Amino acid sequence: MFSQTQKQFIEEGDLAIVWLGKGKLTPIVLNSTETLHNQFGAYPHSELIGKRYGQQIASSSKQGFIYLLHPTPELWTLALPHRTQIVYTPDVSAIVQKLRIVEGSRVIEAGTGSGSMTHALSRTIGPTGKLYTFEYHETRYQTALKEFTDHKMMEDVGGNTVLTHRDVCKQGFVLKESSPEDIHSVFLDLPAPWEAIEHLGPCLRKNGGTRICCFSPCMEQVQRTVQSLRENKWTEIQMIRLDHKLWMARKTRDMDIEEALDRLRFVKRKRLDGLERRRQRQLQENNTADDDSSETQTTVVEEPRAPSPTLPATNKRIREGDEAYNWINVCKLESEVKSHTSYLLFALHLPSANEQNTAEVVSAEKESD
Amino acid sequence: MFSQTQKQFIEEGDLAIVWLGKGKLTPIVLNSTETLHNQFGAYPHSELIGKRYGQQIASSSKQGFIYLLHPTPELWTLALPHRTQIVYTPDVSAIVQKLRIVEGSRVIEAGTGSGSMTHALSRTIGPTGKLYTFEYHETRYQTALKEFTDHKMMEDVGGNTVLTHRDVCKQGFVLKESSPEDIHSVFLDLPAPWEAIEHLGPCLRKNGGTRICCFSPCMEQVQRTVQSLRENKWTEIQMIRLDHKLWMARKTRDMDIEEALDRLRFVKRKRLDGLERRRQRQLQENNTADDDSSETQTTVVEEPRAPSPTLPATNKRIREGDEAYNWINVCKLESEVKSHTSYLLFALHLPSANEQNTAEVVSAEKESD
Amino acid sequence: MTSEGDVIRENDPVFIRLPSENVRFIHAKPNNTISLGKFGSFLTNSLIGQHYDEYFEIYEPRKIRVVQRFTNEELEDESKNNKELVDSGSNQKLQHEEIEKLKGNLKTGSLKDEKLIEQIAQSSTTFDKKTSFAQAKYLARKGEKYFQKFHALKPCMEVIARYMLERDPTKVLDLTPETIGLMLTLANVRPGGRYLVVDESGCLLLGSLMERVNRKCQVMLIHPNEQPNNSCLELWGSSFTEEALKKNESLRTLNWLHAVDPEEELREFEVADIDPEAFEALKPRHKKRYLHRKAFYAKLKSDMEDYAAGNYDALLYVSNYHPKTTLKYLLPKVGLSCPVIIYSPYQNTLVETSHALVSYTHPVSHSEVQEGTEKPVEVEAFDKLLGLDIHEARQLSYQVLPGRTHPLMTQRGDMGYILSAIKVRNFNNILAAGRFPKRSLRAKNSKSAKRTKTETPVQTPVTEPADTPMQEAAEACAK
Amino acid sequence: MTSEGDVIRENDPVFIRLPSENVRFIHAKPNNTISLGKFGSFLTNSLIGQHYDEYFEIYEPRKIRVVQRFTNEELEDESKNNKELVDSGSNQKLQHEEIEKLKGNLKTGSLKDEKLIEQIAQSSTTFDKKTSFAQAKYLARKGEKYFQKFHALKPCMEVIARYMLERDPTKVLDLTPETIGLMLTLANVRPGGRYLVVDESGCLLLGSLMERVNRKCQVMLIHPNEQPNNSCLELWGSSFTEEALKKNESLRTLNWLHAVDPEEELREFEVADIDPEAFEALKPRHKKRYLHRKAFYAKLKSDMEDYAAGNYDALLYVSNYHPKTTLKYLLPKVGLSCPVIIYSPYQNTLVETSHALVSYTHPVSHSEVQEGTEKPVEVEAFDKLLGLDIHEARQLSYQVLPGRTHPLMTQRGDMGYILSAIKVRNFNNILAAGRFPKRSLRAKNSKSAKRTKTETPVQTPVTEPADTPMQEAAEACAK
Repeated sequence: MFSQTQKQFIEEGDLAIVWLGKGKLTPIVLNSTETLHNQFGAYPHSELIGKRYGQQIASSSKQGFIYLLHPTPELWTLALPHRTQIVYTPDVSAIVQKLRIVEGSRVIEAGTGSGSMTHALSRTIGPTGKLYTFEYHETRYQTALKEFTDHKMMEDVGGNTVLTHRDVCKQGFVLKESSPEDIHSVFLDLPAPWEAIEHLGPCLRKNGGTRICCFSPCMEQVQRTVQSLRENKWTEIQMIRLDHKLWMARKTRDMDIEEALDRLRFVKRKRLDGLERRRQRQLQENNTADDDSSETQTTVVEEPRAPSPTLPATNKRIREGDEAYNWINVCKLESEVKSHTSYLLFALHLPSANEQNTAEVVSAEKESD
Repeated sequence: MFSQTQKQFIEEGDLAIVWLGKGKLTPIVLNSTETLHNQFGAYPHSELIGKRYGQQIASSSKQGFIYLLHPTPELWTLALPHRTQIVYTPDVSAIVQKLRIVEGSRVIEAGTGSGSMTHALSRTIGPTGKLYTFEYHETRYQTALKEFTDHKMMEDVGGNTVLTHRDVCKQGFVLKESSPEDIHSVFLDLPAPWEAIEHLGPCLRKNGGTRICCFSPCMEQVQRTVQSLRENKWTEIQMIRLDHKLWMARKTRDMDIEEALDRLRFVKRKRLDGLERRRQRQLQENNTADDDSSETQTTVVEEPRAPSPTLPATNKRIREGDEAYNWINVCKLESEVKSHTSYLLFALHLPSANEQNTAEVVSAEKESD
Repeated sequence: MTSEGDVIRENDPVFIRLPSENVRFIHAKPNNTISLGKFGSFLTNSLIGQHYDEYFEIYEPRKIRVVQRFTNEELEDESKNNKELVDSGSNQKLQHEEIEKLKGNLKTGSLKDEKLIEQIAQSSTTFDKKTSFAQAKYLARKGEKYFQKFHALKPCMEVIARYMLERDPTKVLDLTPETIGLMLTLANVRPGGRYLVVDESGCLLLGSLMERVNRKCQVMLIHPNEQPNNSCLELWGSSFTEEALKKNESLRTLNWLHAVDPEEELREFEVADIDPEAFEALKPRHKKRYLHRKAFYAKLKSDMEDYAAGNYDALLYVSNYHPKTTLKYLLPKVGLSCPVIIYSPYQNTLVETSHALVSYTHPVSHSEVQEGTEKPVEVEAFDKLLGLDIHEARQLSYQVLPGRTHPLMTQRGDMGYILSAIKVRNFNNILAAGRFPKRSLRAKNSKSAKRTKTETPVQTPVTEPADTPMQEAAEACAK
Repeated sequence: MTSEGDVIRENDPVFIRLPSENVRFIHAKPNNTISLGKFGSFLTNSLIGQHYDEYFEIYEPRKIRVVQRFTNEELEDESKNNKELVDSGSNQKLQHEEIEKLKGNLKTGSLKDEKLIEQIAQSSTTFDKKTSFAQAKYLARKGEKYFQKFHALKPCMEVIARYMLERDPTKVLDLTPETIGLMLTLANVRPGGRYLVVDESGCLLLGSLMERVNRKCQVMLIHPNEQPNNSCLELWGSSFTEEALKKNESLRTLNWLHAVDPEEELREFEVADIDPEAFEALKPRHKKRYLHRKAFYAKLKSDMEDYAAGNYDALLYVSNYHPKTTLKYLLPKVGLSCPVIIYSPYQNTLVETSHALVSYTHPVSHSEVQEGTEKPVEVEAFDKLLGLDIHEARQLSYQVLPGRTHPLMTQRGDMGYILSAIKVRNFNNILAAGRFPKRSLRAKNSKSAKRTKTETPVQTPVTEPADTPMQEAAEACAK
């Protein structure tokens, strides 16, 4: 199963994530007849095999290096081939948390998309859990099927995942087993989740609650989904949006205004000296013309032209952390912040929702209509 | 005019903002026959008059003190009597910025509400600007009228503000003067701004753009307003939401794990000493019983019971900044963050919008319908 | 847990969410009466056998039944939004005593909830001035005060973390559910994993991890006092206590002294062997003590061996002690290619830690088959951290009432930060082969950054993007 | 400015926003051709006399006319959201050369925009697979590349700040429009005010302030070099240059040396008086130099006197120099009850500054009529800061297309912080009368915080809430 064992050494046939640089990740399946190339050099797979996961590996030319990392759903998310917009780690984390997906959970996902969420779900529920994932797009389904099989996630290769090619909005959910009603959590990443919600009935748990998350970029999708959830007797409707920021530790110069004062004094002295020199020259000129000056005043010592080393020019480019200066540890945001992915709409379906003999519905909306 | 002059000394009849504590502000109009009371004491106005704005003033009992501050729209917003939900300073700032309200601007506001925005607008446009503010609620209108007159904001007491009792959604806007079309900016803080937008036509500028801001707490209001703005040929439609956080500088202990190690060693030594003492006692008992012990082993020195001063108990409450410890300067959010006030919807109306002989409308929405 | 169904059994833990949004923690002990103050009281027996997460109402004194919905969680505070309302203290004409009397009637079952609210509504002078929506909200808000209904929540990370944050945020170092969730995700927590955990949040993080893997994992917890502070664990129920987790072999604990100075520690607890005859000759209580001390020593030794073996799948760190002072002990125990996840309530702490970790190097012995040779040889190597990021994660909640969608007006200000990194191993000979020395030289000569770009690309050997000046600084340190 | 109407006049500054969202700065110099690269070119004469902020299209070579709407500002990047699309480089069947040819036709006027787009759309293999909405967006996005349309923005704080941020965020210290806006608001900036300004953002803040008050104010700008860096001012047009603002008497400038050491500075520029006869005897160029130096001295003296008088209505501070090192010079110049507004790109800088300012005290001479006496007497007083807050202000932008409302997917990460406070004056005798000494004593005895609450309330003399431990620390420092 994907990321199930922590191998120490890289072997033929392994899937690994290649770290080429910060944010530059690519997946690799080790095949000793192949060679990985990047701008810093070539890496024959045969030289990668036998190395440790996480160790620095030089290119043949020794001009560059890479790391091969254990595949985790989080690294996979950064490295995977995008087939659709993907679910990023902060969203994955919030969804798993609020759907209460744990070891052994039985989960529905639709659609599969690029499989970023599928990997995280499969990892979390472990060997005793079960993940039913649905993809209606033929090409994407085929690609996912190959990928999940390679990653040993599919049930038939010892995994916990069942991938089905099906349009759940039109055809509903079919779970290949005897107890279809026993689903703990549902994750819908569909353009029209409301079309799928009404089909969920047969999958919902009778001995506990079933939780749902609908992942929609637009507010209007959320509004329509909320309506559908209410109609289908879902409760605890909650909508959140993630505010995830990535900060980088940096250094900034600790500048004292005394530096500026020293520089101003220095510049002023130079200017005054210049004025003095000019005055002296004028006096000399006058002397030459009028012959009435004293020689003693012309012995001005020339100021050296180069700026003093203790008074750097203000525009000089200073290397961050240069030990000649004082620095303050600070923090900066990445220059482009992912400010929105999707709204996350959650709800809970309780066993009592379909019973007739419970007390009447008490809700504020009912009264406000 | 409100906040127009920076008086140094407090005079009879002045409006001032009393600072009672952080976030505890209250307005006061100085009247030498009155006395201000709070939990820390009494402050006869007669003792306040003649003092400087911003100086610390002790209560009669010397048990407490206050500051009287110059009224500014920002302090007023913190001190004002709420008649409705108010517009807070971060929103005020964004609205003034994006409506491009500057000295001399001519501005419409509806409704007046608690007047928080009115004060900021009146301050910014200055004596040469003009602010038309509309309030349909009779009681609120009367209260605002008195307040704005007291604050010398109304036109008839030398100010720049015209307050009208009128329901602009039903009756439209009427500006008491000859050039009604010359409005730079419009601020609508109404439950149904779309009802007012269609009445704005006669007020819009012909020699430049008119900007609008609609201030609505709910997304559905925004959606409906956007539709109305499009229908009424507004362009540059932009929606923002403010994320304003207030941080407090704090200190937290800089704790080194060596402290924990020292404490653990100390506790262990005590326990081992205790074991040793017990063993000795047992030996003594045995001695008493069996009479075969040596006396020398019983001279165990008792460990003092009080913990060493260099090893504080982990639960001891330490005062923030206590010089006996190392501290790190950090930052904390206020415990309750105002995470939402309203959505701010902006748009621009251009002189060309009402002309027939400009080129055809090119818009993506038109094509997508 | 999950496969057993979500039925409340005898002595199970239950979080009771009251109409006021306050949450109380109880155990479903049989034949007990639970008093919810003004919201009434009920017998635990009527709760046992019900499903978790259902809504209940007290319909007769001490009796409860399931009701279908109770949507107070979606209601906003009307006073903040109802522009029509002119606030005044005198709006409520109904006297306090009358309300108390009505509530009394409610408790004895002689009055239905809705009737009470109707009476209260009629006595409010401003009620008729409100829009129908505001009226509905008014009713619902009053309901919060008078309805005898509650929600029986199942213990889980989100419920427990919120509960602790409300009660004592300092005790859990301001840990929010979203932050815990992101830590577990970034740490690649999965069933069967082996984790090194430092958790001074009363084991809120540890409990969350155990919930996530359903206790199918091996955790080594390092704690700063003689015993770990595990006060949150019991909130998950009896199978999550420290004792139960240890029995289940999913938890080991060592204090910092054990971790830092294992040999001396072990020596002090060593017990000399006694031969079987001598043992038999001991008094029963001495026998027992001997066996106890032997077992204690064996367990401590085993725990220390587990820690010494290191190679944990991740480090998760929540502590009052500055990471700068502890990571030198912990990082060598983390496996290569494994995540290091450090939490702090303060960004500043993680900025300092991040700067310290950029230049972290730990020499290790590493043997490798070199090109052209057959036998593995020792090479100079040192472990480092890759990809240092500081995460800030907040979940913003929205109200999604029909026609009234907006973010909640206020949210709690607790907010922490997470530093994440991956442990890797570098080699001096690779550094030497790269352009490192050249760059160093260039940095000293203060050549411009632009010039660098036209030269042949050669990769830089550390964690940050090659063209940030900081990288160069870090390289200088690393050297 | 505003009352003149928003007409573009000869030589006025104009920001041209292109369909690509890029913004260019031009002057409407008569008889000039402005080339917008692939978006075509036009004659300035056809722009002069038009209204600012209108949308224009190049309908014939070098000719422009007003069009009513051009909504590219509301369009999102389709590739991020269109789930139907399987990305592949080969979607565009139309060859690059054909597109260039079509664009050529467009420039010569032989093809209308919409036709071109239709042709491009027909040649895309994925186009028909898209929803009608996606199609509309596709057209609009292609339009960004091929439409010869632009938007003629009027210079204003928001446009200029965005323009600078795109070009060189470091130069303007990451100042965003929302941060500048909040600084101006918190500083109570209003027409007629007198402000002390430190602005090392190329005068982006100063220009914004001048725009806000339409130059009706008096600003004293303190700068760290011989001359202020004023590179942003010209972006507002000719009436906002340093020279124009000085002429208008809304701006004075002093460098830091002038501010810190005025007497010595003034002495060095002093010019000895020459009596009228001697003056008449001078050569013309010496006469001119004498008069120039006299005027320079008089202006410097007047500026220094303005600064010495202090009592500014607010301090606005944007600087590379740490506020901890400069505020000791600046704060005495701020009027009582006036705002102090300090910006930094880094929260850490303001946290340090805030901690330093909590214990800031500046002894002043203060005379007051004491109870029971008639004559004013000198009392011991010191100026302090009240209500230190650190603000973080961000505007989150939304897409509001019908049916497609959501926050923008990405936003720029520039973000700074603002420290705000109010200057006040405290007295030692009031401190003595309060419970200050008692509290100090208690703190030393380490009594619990709870106990404090039961005692008679006595107010604490500093800026933070009375019951935070920090306050006590601050008091200890202040003492």
